[in-house]
Amino acid sequence: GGGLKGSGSSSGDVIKIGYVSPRTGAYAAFTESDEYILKQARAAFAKGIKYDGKTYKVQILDRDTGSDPQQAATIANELISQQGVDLMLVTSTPETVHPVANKCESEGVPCISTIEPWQAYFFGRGGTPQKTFTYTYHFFDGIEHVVTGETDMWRMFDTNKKVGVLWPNDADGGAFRDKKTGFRAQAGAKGFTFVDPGAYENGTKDFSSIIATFKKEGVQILAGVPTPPDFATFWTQAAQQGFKPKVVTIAKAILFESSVASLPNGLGDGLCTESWWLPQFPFSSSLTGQTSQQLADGYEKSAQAKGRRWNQGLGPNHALFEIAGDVLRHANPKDKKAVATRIGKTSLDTVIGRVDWTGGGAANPVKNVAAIPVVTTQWVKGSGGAYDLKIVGNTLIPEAKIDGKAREL
Amino acid sequence: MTWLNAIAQGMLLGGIFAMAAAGLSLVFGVMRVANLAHGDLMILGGYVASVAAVSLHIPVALTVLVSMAAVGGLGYLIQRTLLDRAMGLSEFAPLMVTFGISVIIPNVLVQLFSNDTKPLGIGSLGTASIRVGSDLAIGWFPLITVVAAVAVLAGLHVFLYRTQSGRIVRATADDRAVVRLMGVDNRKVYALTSVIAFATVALAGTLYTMRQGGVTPYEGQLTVLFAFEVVIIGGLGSLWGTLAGGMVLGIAQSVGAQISPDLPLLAGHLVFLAILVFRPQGLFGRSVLA
Amino acid sequence: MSSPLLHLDAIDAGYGDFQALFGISLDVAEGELLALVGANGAGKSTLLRTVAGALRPFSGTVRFDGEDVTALPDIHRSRKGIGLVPEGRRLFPSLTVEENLRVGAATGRKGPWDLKKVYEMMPLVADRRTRKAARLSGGEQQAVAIGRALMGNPRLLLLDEVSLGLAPLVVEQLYTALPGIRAEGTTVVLVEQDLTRTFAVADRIACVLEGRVVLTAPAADLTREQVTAAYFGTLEVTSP
Amino acid sequence: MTAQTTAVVSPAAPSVLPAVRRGGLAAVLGLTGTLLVLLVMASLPYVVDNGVTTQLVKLCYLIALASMWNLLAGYAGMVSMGQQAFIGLGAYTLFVVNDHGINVYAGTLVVSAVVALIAWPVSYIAFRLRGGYFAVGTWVIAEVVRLIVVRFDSLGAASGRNITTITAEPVLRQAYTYWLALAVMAAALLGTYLALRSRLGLDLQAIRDDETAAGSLGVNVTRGKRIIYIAAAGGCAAAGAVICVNSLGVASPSQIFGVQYTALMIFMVVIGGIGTVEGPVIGALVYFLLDKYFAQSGVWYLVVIGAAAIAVSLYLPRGLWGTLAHRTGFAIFPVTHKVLQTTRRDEA
Amino acid sequence: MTAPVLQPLLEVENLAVSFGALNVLEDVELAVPRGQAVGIVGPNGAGKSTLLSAISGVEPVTRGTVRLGGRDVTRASAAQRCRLGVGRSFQIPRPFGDLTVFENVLVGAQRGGGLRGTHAREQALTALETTGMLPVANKPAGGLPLLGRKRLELARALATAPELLLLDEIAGGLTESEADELVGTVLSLKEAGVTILWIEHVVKALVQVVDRLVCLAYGRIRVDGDPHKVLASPEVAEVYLGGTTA
Ligand SMILES: Nc1ncnc2c1ncn2[C@@H]1O[C@H](COP(=O)(O)OP(=O)(O)OP(=O)(O)O)[C@@H](O)[C@H]1O
Ligand SMILES: Nc1ncnc2c1ncn2[C@@H]1O[C@H](COP(=O)(O)OP(=O)(O)OP(=O)(O)O)[C@@H](O)[C@H]1O
Ligand SMILES: [Mg+2]
Ligand SMILES: [Mg+2]
Repeated sequence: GGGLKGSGSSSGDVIKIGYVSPRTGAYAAFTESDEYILKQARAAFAKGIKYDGKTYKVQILDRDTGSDPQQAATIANELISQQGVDLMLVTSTPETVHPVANKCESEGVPCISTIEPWQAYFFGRGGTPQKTFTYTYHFFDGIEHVVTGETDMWRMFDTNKKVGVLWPNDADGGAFRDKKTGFRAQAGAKGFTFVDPGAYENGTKDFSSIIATFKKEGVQILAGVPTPPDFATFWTQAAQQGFKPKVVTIAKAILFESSVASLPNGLGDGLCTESWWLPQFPFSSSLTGQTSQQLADGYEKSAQAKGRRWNQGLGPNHALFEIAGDVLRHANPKDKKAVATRIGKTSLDTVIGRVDWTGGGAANPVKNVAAIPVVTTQWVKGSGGAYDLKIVGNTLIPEAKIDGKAREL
Repeated sequence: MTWLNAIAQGMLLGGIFAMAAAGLSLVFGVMRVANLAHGDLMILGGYVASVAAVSLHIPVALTVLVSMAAVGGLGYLIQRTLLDRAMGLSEFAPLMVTFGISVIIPNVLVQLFSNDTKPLGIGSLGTASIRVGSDLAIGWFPLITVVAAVAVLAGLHVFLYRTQSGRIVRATADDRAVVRLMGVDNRKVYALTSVIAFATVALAGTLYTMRQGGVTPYEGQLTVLFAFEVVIIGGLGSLWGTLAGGMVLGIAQSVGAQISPDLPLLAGHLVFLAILVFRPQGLFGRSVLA
Repeated sequence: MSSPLLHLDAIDAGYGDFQALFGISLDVAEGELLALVGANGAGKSTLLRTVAGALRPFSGTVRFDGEDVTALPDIHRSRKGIGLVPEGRRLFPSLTVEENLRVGAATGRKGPWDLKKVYEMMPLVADRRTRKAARLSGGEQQAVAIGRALMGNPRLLLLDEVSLGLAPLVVEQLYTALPGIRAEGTTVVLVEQDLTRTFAVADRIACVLEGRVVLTAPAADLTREQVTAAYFGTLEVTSP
Repeated sequence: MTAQTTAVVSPAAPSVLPAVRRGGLAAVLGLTGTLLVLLVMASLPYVVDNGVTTQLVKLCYLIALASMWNLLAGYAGMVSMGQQAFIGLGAYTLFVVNDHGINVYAGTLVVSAVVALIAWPVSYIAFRLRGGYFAVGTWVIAEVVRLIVVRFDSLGAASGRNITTITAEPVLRQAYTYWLALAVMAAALLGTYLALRSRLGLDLQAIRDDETAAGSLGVNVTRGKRIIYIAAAGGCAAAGAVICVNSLGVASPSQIFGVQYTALMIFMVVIGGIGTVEGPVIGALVYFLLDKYFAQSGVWYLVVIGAAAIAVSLYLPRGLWGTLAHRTGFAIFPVTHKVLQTTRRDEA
Repeated sequence: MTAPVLQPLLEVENLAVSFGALNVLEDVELAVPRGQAVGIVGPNGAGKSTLLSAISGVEPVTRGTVRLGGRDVTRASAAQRCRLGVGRSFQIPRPFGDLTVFENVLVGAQRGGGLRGTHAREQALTALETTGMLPVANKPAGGLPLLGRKRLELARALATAPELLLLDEIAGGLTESEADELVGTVLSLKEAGVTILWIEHVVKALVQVVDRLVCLAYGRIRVDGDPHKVLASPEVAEVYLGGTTA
């Protein structure tokens, strides 16, 4: 197209960073601490970023998707075409990350994302080991970590090694079920047998047939990635119908304390999950220098927390800005290609540990992904009725100290 | 035995659906307002109960009443200030008003209580059950819900079809101008009906919340389609139909699940469509009026 | 002389910008039967609606039993005893015949009329008591509408196009029953196009022409020719 | 029957009949103006930078969606709660078409036709139902369609899918996407207008007001409804395809098949004015601007949207455009007939 | 056009219509020759309107056949029958409330009348002229008072240029002179060759037009023949007129 007009670009000495997250709507729990994180990041970049002797002002443009993928796409359009952002950061759930990352890839805007299992991110967007992405990079845990964390947990107990799984028909369930890259393919090798009743729909209100199957098969271990309301329904019905596994390791549904605390009759006590970030982690921020504990405390004490406790989103979302700062200091911020290339060359110690896109191997399974390990944790009901998350398994992050003893349900 | 269990669980589920649909049956079936905020009002009922229990330390059993009173009162206000006017304008105005309410409620709840689950614990009742043999377990709480649904629907039926006030409610729904010529204040009638309907919705929401142990702001959308399906399967305006509709949907889903875990929703929807293809006015529907 | 049961003074009324009634003044004495006649669109129904309170006049006063009820909404007027059989029946379609009648009793007024008496007077209605109003034939609906108004035990009964759609036999029954209704003390204002009938039952006749009362006189003092002339405005306005 | 019984003319009837106008000059001006606006919009990619046009893509598909729902509910009386079925199918059919080597822009046309074809048998189920039954029935149909679509692994099951084969360089691609959206909008708008000015338009409004009476006047009720249902399905599918192209895929099937699309359509149509051609455009514009300027205000924005929905429907029940049109009798797309009363008309 | 045609325009044979257990019409036999005007009387709820609905295709029949010009239309839809030349009015008017009076009538001219463009408009305007509705042509039909709606029913039916015109109680509520005017209109239609089937309780108006009168009671045709003879028959007096002649 001869006379077509391209993007309006931002002025030469201001770096614009886009930050897209679902701050309202169904996924807002992941981004509860955004206000705090943004405040810290703006403070940290207040003096600008220096590259090649030139100091650039930094402007962070934060946008809320309302948990709506179309809105995410629209916002990405706006940030790229109208604001001319130099770097995009995006977080939490495929519904937010994919539209934005896809836009960035096709427009040639560097993009870093997190909080979505990396397999869903990479394979879900059509990536293959041959066909990788040029502009879009991701850091987060993957199924292999969940497998290691959970199987470690299971092995701590004496069971028949029969695992019943709740993998719904959604993006996460699909990634876990995948024959080649999924959970079963990886964990099967470790001597566990799986009872997969099938891909139920989110919003199922009656799990009795699944429960009956688990009971019939003598399942002693329960695992899966259900949504919080589905797990509440399942777990209540399981109790009513007398299904009592010895170990339960559930991803996603019991990420947040409130979903655990609200399970009926104290049923949340002793449930296990994997955690990608905890205040107990022995890492600290390259941006603010805070330790994990300080970050969590700082948040809880801040006005932005409005009295809420820390949550797991705090770590990775904070780390996005750490990486952004690091990347922009090491590549011409106004050269998108260079910035993207630089992301691929980044290996940085952050508040969630080392994020590494360089080495290959377990930490860098495919070009665009930095895999982040997890610890195995267990929800323990404290005396006051509050639930605490205790680290009970640390195979993948040995630096994180075990502070609880895994116990059977 | 597994099939028997599937049907028993289906009936328990059906009771929950019928309970969730009871208030809608009155608002949608009788007052003919397609209440898009139904699910969100249920959730609101759950929040009120939760706040009553957690912050005001009201015994959990009594929170049901608190929630019914509060949401019923809200129903009165909404009816008098918004719906009365809307119902006189066009068929779309009430739809839009309830749509507006359905957007406002969850977002105000988020603002007040964040996205965290708001708990409402009922202790061991939540997990207690009656065991019949090894394969059949009837949860106490679902059973209570079924009984509540039957009681509420029976009560509504008696009210609507056996009392003068009920007749007046239905007459008002037919022609709000003409009842006035009979000395009936249509706005008072609607206000009364709304109080009853909203209180019923609150009851359903509280029971739903108790069953789940807690509630989150955006959950309302999850149940609302089921509630509409139940009312429609049963036939608009028929309370017994609503009960039957709940059972049909519940059993269809649990039998579907028995066949394959990925089937319940599809099975429920297909049974719904099949019934309507053969009986477009629903099971107990008084056929569609001009 | 006691004040009239219904007293209209200089009523202007209409719909939105459209004025249908111009300065209507009219009295109806207790126990009287007044017939309103007039061409299509003359404003008869509008007048009845204004009396019943379903339409608020632009100006003028409505007095009922000596009391100014102009500002009183229809709900309260019906409780005070103004009953209207609206044009076009307006039954409650989803209710059965009997339920329609019972709702008619919602005025809470005591009096001679109850289900039994309505059924007695109108066998047509009695035979269809369990049927949905939506399913009734046109004439059946009209009969039920009359019965429903009676159930409210009105002091003043306003009958708009009362015999519309009724078979002659039923009209006959109705007119036979009218004296009985009046004997119970009910005052009646009636819109009826059949002049023979009108002359037979009315105490007084009022002709409406283009929103104005152009002629009121005792039925006995009028001829058919005078009335028809009044329809077309070819008659001098005579004040009673 | 034979044509000669057109002799219903009463013998006394005067031979000069009044004229009937349908917009007249206004219609010509309106249409010309619209075409000009469309032309200007079409040339935008040469004039302004693509930041502007990419934003307008959303406006275009919103207008198309709102017009379709208005056609269904406002003109044909079919209050569908299930148009998301066709939006979603539009997006997903685009994958299939794209997999068969047709590029996404030309593919949209194919998608629209294919989905219209799917809507045809579906209409037989939907048309068994009336009123509230129809509304809920169509909603359930949309859910069924979603549940079936997510059973196909090749379509990404429940994880959604990406369009993998858009290769053009960004500027060109964005211009194409914009033109596609513009074309879909123009087709929806002008299609609606032309349909309403045809005999079908009057049929639909008659059907909406009273099916039985319409039938008795010779209107083929089911045919009229079916044409519109199918056309609206095709229109929504095209909009769905645009949505898919714009976000380079579907990130979540439950979102693209979500009932909130219908809620959004109702919102735009009622705000703008149901039963007018212009109303949905205004409604879409209002929503677009609200969204553009206030969406970042957190949950309060949504609370305001809800409150706006309530306030407009209570205090401007005809909607923004409807109120204006009613007060002034003004229309850009006039579809109503006006009999020009001549002075000689009071002899009877 | 009233050349002697042996085939009656309308033939109803062995017709039955029931709603559930309620048999509204049974064994109805009726043949109406071209150009004839037939009146129908009968008590309320006799099934008169139902008969019109069965003929016009609005109500499905339980049993029996309806033939139009020799052609079996029992299975045909109301719209098809309308296009074949059946025009009807509804006893309880069913206007298209949001359309103007003119547009209401235009629907009939375009579809039932099968006309387009100016032809359709002219036919619609003529129908309005005939029924005296032209002055309110631009009013929304929903705002018409009752009798206006009834006239609109007639105007719409006329606009379809019917060969067989089914009228359901169009004279009720008219003053005598208005009724006379209406009778004049219907007579002129009859003269123009339109076959008419007219239900009317205002017998006085009816007998001025019809060649033949049918009395329907309890779902069956009781008396059929010369209007005055029918009205004089004791059975009609008993079930319908009740002693008085209206
Ligand atoms: N709802 C309405 N909106 C606007 N105008 C109306 C309405 N109802 C009646 N009118 C107008 O008011 C005038 C008087 O109507 P009204 O119904 O009172 O006459 P009427 O004497 O009862 O006539 P009819 O014999 O036709 O019943 C008529 O011109 C009519 O068009
Ligand atoms: N859809 C229906 N369902 C049940 N009963 C019906 C239905 N339609 C009509 N009926 C009944 O059938 C009978 C005949 O009705 P119809 O309307 O044909 O009477 P009609 O002879 O036209 O009476 P009218 O002179 O009062 O208009 C009535 O008793 C009516 O209640
Ligand atoms: Mg009148
Ligand atoms: Mg009839």
